[in-house]
Amino acid sequence: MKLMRHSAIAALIVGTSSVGGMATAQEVTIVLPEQPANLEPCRSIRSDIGRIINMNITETLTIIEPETGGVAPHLATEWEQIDDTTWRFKLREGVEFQDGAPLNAEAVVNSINRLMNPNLTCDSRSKFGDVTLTPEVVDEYTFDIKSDVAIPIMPTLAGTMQIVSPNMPFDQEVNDPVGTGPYTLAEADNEHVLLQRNDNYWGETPSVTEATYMWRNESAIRAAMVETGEADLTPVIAVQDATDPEADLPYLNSETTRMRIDMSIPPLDDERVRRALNLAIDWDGMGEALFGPDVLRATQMVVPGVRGHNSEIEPYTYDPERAKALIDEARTDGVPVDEEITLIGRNGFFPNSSESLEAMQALWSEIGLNVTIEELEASDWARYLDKPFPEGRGPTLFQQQHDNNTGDAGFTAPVMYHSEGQYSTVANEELDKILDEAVSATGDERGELFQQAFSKVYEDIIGDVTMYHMTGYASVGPRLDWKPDLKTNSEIRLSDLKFK
Amino acid sequence: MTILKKSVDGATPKAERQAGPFRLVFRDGLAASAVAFLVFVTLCAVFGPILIGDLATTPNFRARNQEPFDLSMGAAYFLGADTLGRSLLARLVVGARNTLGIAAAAVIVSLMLGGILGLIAGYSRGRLSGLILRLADVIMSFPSLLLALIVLYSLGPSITTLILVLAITRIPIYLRTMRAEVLEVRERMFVSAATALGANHRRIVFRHIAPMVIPTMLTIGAIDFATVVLAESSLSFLGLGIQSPQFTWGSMVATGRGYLATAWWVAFWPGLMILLTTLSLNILSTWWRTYSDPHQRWRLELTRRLQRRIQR
Amino acid sequence: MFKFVFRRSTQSIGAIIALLVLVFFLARLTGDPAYLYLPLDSTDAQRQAFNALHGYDDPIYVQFFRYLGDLTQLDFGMALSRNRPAMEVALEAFPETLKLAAIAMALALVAALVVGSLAAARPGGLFDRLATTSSLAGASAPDFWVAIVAILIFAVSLGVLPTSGTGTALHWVMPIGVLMLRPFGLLTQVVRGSMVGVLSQPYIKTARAKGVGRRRIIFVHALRNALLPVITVAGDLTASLVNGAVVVETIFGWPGIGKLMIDAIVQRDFALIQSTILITAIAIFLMNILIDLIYAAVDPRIRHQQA
Amino acid sequence: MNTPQPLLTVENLTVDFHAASGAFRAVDDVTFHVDSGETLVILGESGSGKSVSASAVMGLIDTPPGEIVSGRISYRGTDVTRMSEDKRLAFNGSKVAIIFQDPLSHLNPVYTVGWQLAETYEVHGKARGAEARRLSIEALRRVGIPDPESRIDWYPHQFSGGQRQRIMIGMAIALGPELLIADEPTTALDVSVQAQILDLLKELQREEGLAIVMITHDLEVAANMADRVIVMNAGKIVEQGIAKDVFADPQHAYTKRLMSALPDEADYRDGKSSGESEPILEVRDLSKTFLLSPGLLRPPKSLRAVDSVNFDLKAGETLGIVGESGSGKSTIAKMLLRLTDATSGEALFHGKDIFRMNPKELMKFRRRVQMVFQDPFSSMNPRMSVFSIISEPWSIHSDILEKSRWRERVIELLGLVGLRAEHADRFPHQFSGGQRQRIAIARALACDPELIICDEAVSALDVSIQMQIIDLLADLRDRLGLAYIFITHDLPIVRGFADRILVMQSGQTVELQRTEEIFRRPQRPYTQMLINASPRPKWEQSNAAHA
Repeated sequence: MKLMRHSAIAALIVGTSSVGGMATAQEVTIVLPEQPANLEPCRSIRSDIGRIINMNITETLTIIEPETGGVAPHLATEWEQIDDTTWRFKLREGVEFQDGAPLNAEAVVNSINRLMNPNLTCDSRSKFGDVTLTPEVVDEYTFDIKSDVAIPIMPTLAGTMQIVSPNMPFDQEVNDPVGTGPYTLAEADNEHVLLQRNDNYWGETPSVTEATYMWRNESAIRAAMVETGEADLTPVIAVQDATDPEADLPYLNSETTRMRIDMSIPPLDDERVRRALNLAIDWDGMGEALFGPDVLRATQMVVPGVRGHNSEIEPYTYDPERAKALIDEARTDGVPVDEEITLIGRNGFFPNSSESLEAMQALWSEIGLNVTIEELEASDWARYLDKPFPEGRGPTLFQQQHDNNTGDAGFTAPVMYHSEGQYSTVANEELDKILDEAVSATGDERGELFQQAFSKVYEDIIGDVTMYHMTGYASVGPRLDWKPDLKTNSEIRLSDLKFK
Repeated sequence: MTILKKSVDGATPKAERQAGPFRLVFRDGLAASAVAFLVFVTLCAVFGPILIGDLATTPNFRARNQEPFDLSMGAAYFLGADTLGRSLLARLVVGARNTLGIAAAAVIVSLMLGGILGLIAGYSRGRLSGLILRLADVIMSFPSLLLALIVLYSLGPSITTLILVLAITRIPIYLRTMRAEVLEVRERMFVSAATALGANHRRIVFRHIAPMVIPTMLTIGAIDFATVVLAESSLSFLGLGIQSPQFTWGSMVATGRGYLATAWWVAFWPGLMILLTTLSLNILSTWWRTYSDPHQRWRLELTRRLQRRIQR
Repeated sequence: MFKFVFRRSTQSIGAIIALLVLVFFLARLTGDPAYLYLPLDSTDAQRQAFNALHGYDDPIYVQFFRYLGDLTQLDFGMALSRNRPAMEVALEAFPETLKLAAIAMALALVAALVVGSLAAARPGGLFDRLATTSSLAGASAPDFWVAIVAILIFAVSLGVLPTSGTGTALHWVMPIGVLMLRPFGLLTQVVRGSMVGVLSQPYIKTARAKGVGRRRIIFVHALRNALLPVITVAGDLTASLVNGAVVVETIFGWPGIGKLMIDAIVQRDFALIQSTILITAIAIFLMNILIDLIYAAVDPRIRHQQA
Repeated sequence: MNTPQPLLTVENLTVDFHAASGAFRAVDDVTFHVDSGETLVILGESGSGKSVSASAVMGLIDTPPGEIVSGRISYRGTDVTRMSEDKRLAFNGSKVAIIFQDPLSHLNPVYTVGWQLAETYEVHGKARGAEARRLSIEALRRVGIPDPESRIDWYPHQFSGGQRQRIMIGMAIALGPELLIADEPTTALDVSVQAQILDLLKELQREEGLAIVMITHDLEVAANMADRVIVMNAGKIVEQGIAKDVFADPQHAYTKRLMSALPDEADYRDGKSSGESEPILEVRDLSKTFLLSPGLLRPPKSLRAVDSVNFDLKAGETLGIVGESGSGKSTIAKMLLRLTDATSGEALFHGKDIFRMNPKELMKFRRRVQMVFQDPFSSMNPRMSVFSIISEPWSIHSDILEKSRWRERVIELLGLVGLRAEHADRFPHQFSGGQRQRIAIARALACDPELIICDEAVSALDVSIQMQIIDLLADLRDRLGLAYIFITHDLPIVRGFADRILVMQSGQTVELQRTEEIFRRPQRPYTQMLINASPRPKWEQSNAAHA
């Protein structure tokens, strides 16, 4: 908290130096879409926090490579599964925290315990579900993580845990994170956050010496700031602002959208109706119009490259005639296809989210369905997200966006399609069996089982209308050489920024 | 008796034939265009949706972000199209109904509620009056956004809830004006006269006071209409306004703002409609203020040339 | 005078308390904060733990009395989303908004007084029509629309102003310009209307009979008399600026209390909502008292009679 | 009158007012002149064009659209209608000055009188700063404002009506003009104050050699001030000449009619003095105390507006209550009508105390007692038709008259007060002041009252109309057996009308006597003053101003 009351002089200098992006050669200005609510490392899976501190101030034991689903060493150099519920990690030696404390097994154990501390509201804990972790020191640089249920993907999960200095308050959330990363927090207020290079960093010295973060809600303003040179980089701009192919770079942002079909309520319990829903949309037209030419059609809720992604699934094509025929067929069989179906949306969910609802409503109406839109405020929308779903809700199609940047379908498929999954409207015994097996499997077998599950969901069960793997656009100023990737949503590594 | 025969004394009734407002308004070019525009917009709001049908909501990806003034897609696309390729012309016409309807309903509701509370506050004075005034203070400092969120959450998204939000936030304006007016009118002699005749409170309030203050309230309502349209659009900007698939000009501007750099027309036309509508209402209320002031009305009644001659 | 301020203050404190109670209960009607604080894939157990940790699982009246108890110790609670005391966050943001609103309002007022007075000098004349139409047009466009267009023109196309943010004097130009538009348009109309009325008052005739020149009549004799309704409207507009510079703050990245409040509302950061509202409410009530005092300063009849 | 060239000449002045329906000729071919040091009175009723012709001299007639169509106004030979703006500013105030009726509204409410006085010196470049202030204090002293050193920093609303008019005069003569135009300068003032102001004007005229153009509708004021008189009617001069001649021997029919409106000397109402019958109204120790709301800077005060007033009234009798402003006379009316509560005392109407009536009794009482207020403009709801106004008592007291007969009865009542049937569907603003007062009387008659309380019922009307209304009231009294309480500040007006007169001052009873007694043998000095305060003609004054 001392941090927030920095000397007026320092603020003044930064205030003026950030004007017009007149940063010297080694300094960069990054403009984000929102102000970070706080800078607590245990909440850094939130993108507003993570984009600033992840891998810059704090680092993780392992690094997930979402393009391949692999896991690479970072603060931990090696790891092994000792038994079903125990993983043993070995730490890199000679690493120090920014406050001088050494990185050792004790520090990591403390860090994990802090993450699991029930007195803290740690967002990052959600990745572990209700599992209890018990870390134990083995020796100076070795520690075990024990859990009450088997976690075959512990190394992946370790990629989400930010390791913090043992000197950070254990029972209190803070805004001055201290980690092992290449940058330290210098200033933070309502207008900006300033990171400075950590000259004692254990790894390679990055070229950026200082990074100033600012935030503007309007995409057009962020784009304008990069265009005028007031900022060097913004990770997110709207598709319509991405007008310069040199500077405005598309990337899969690891988000995937879908309309979840409430399979238990007629007429959505009829497979023909669900198939018709998928066939009635002009996927290419809508995708390009609303999400840009680089958007990728999704057939499953994980992006290509993630372990378990099935690239052999053929997407449904736009065929309104057939869709109409299916609906008519269902109607003759007594399916109540004229029942009012509600599209539950969330306002301001993602760019053009309500336009996509409107487009789909219009297209579904054309095949003879009676569809209405209800756009809800976030917490109202969330009532439909989890089980138990609201009583007396009628047939609904629920707008959902899912982010899996962990490289493993295990964070996606069970929760969405298992009959006991938190978000699942699907109840299929066969599928449950495949998913149960997949969750406890490892290696290639794990991937194959998930692929099987996805194709079953998409082709046979049709539990949802999967839409697109969303594309983000980052705008990069002329000074920088940098490309966004799948992880840009959750972290922007300053050490990746190179000057031209 | 001689006096009774002498009867009607000297002075003739003042200005026997006063030019009515309708004839006068057409002498003033600006006011006349304002009237014409408002009539046109109202007609759009009433008949537009019937004439236009689905054109305003059906996506047409071929016409995505179609530029204006290009007739290759047909006259409906004369003003261009939005991201989903929907005709902006059609959307403006259909949007008029929600825009005007919501604003009108909000103004009427707040006028009624604020008016009645103000009437009570002004007529009763004393403790109740103070209480009502403090209530107005509370409403004034209650952020409309929080109110919007609360109503949106607890009552769900609908036009009714939006009207409610807009109406509640405008209540203090009417309440205070009404109170001030009533305080003044209730001191007038004819109110005392009615009391002395034995009129009860109800009669005095509804027969004597209300008709005197209603014109002022209506003038404020007209100006406030503009404020409400803008407030509605600001709510849309913050995502708390009208929810899709319903739309207003305000929400069209709000969603189109992202395209100002690349497809300006998406946000420009609805913005222009809002501007012209509110401008017309403001011009008319200024005109009406002049008309209803006996000291100023001559400015409307005389030709411009004559006025210039007199004023040198 | 002190008595008057004292009386108004006690009344206002009552109203502020009513406001806080209202906000406290209504804010908690807007759904389970756990859904907004925790990631969507959190488990029910995690949500319950969260609610238990922050006391959101207690009955609402228990929460309320706890809040009241804390208030008596001047503890306004922690802003959960910010990990900081709520009042500290709110007090940090408020001056930013106040500066912006005060400057915008002052400029709008001065400009409106000049333009409105000149327009009233010859109602219906060319200047009047131009001034009325253009000032109203400025007040009739959605402010976010004006703001973005201004940025595209002045910052991107012409490159004469920075897009957004704070720092140099140039950074103030666009936010203030956009914020001014509506007050300027409305106030110009009020000044004009009030001036037209005052200029037909008998004492203006006296001044002319004394041989006072036209300009002096307008700006010295008439203007001060025309001020009362202007002050009323200006007060209401300032209140709405303090409360509602949200749009400008959002677009220009201005770290003010309007933006803070909407963030707090969207995130259901109850302590922060309450603190921001408390501060703006106090500011508005103080301003209302100030306006009454200005009334008395401008018009001696009010000073001598009553408040 | 030793100057060969007149100070001011007005030749063939014609002024039009423009309206949508066309031009209205306010001043029609008026020619007159003013010599140095003389007093010219322009006499006429409202709408006669008398003020407009004087305002034209100062270039002040642009409020609303007045236009000098033709004619010439020259001041010492220069045509002032064609002056440039700069010359006009230098001329106004320094050569010619003007004072108006209602000084409160003609003084700027937000500046001190000292500021306003000093400004006169400053805009003409005569003095500034401390010097201007010193001159302003002198000017105030000159017009008889006590303690001018401290009062110079007062605001207009802090002075009394008479003092305000003194301040206006002080401001007007500040730069030593040669001509003072006085537009109804004493109309809104009490009689005693009126006399003081007129004396002040005469004194200043004597000392400064000022020429005065006095515009008035009041014959007594005119006679008191005039060397010469111009009588105007409907924009035209109908008669002019030496004051004494015009008053003594009017030539024109209109002038004759005006002169006849002066109240006659004799002719007291012989008071049927229904001495034996029971009084219908007995007022005992009636008092009213107002708590003045505390000012921003002052402790609260109380004011005893009515202090233990006693009187009674018999059926068919007329009681005049006479007093100057602030005497509490209107407060009595309000209390008797239960429009405000009495602080103490009782008023028995047929033996029942008005202040302790229950709602039912009160309703009954309100049928028996009606009122006619001073200002006919504001005492009727402008949005109600005459029919609704007159029939309102019947819709309040539903048992008086069945609805089907309303129209018939309204027409009957209109006939009774001298209006026509077709007037029923018009609105108040379409009538003149006198007509409106007739409507108010018709409304009062609608439920056959026993007593009508008239609060300054004729004060706002032109003199000739005043007499018509009083005659109407007297006629109705005789025909319908009404009792009146007639409240007025104008003692002469009730001379031939009231049976008894109650004279009041500062809330207290000065004298209560039969009318004839009051006029013949006033017991108290205050009553005497009221009677004598009426201005005397100039030619009867012992030391008439130099002529």
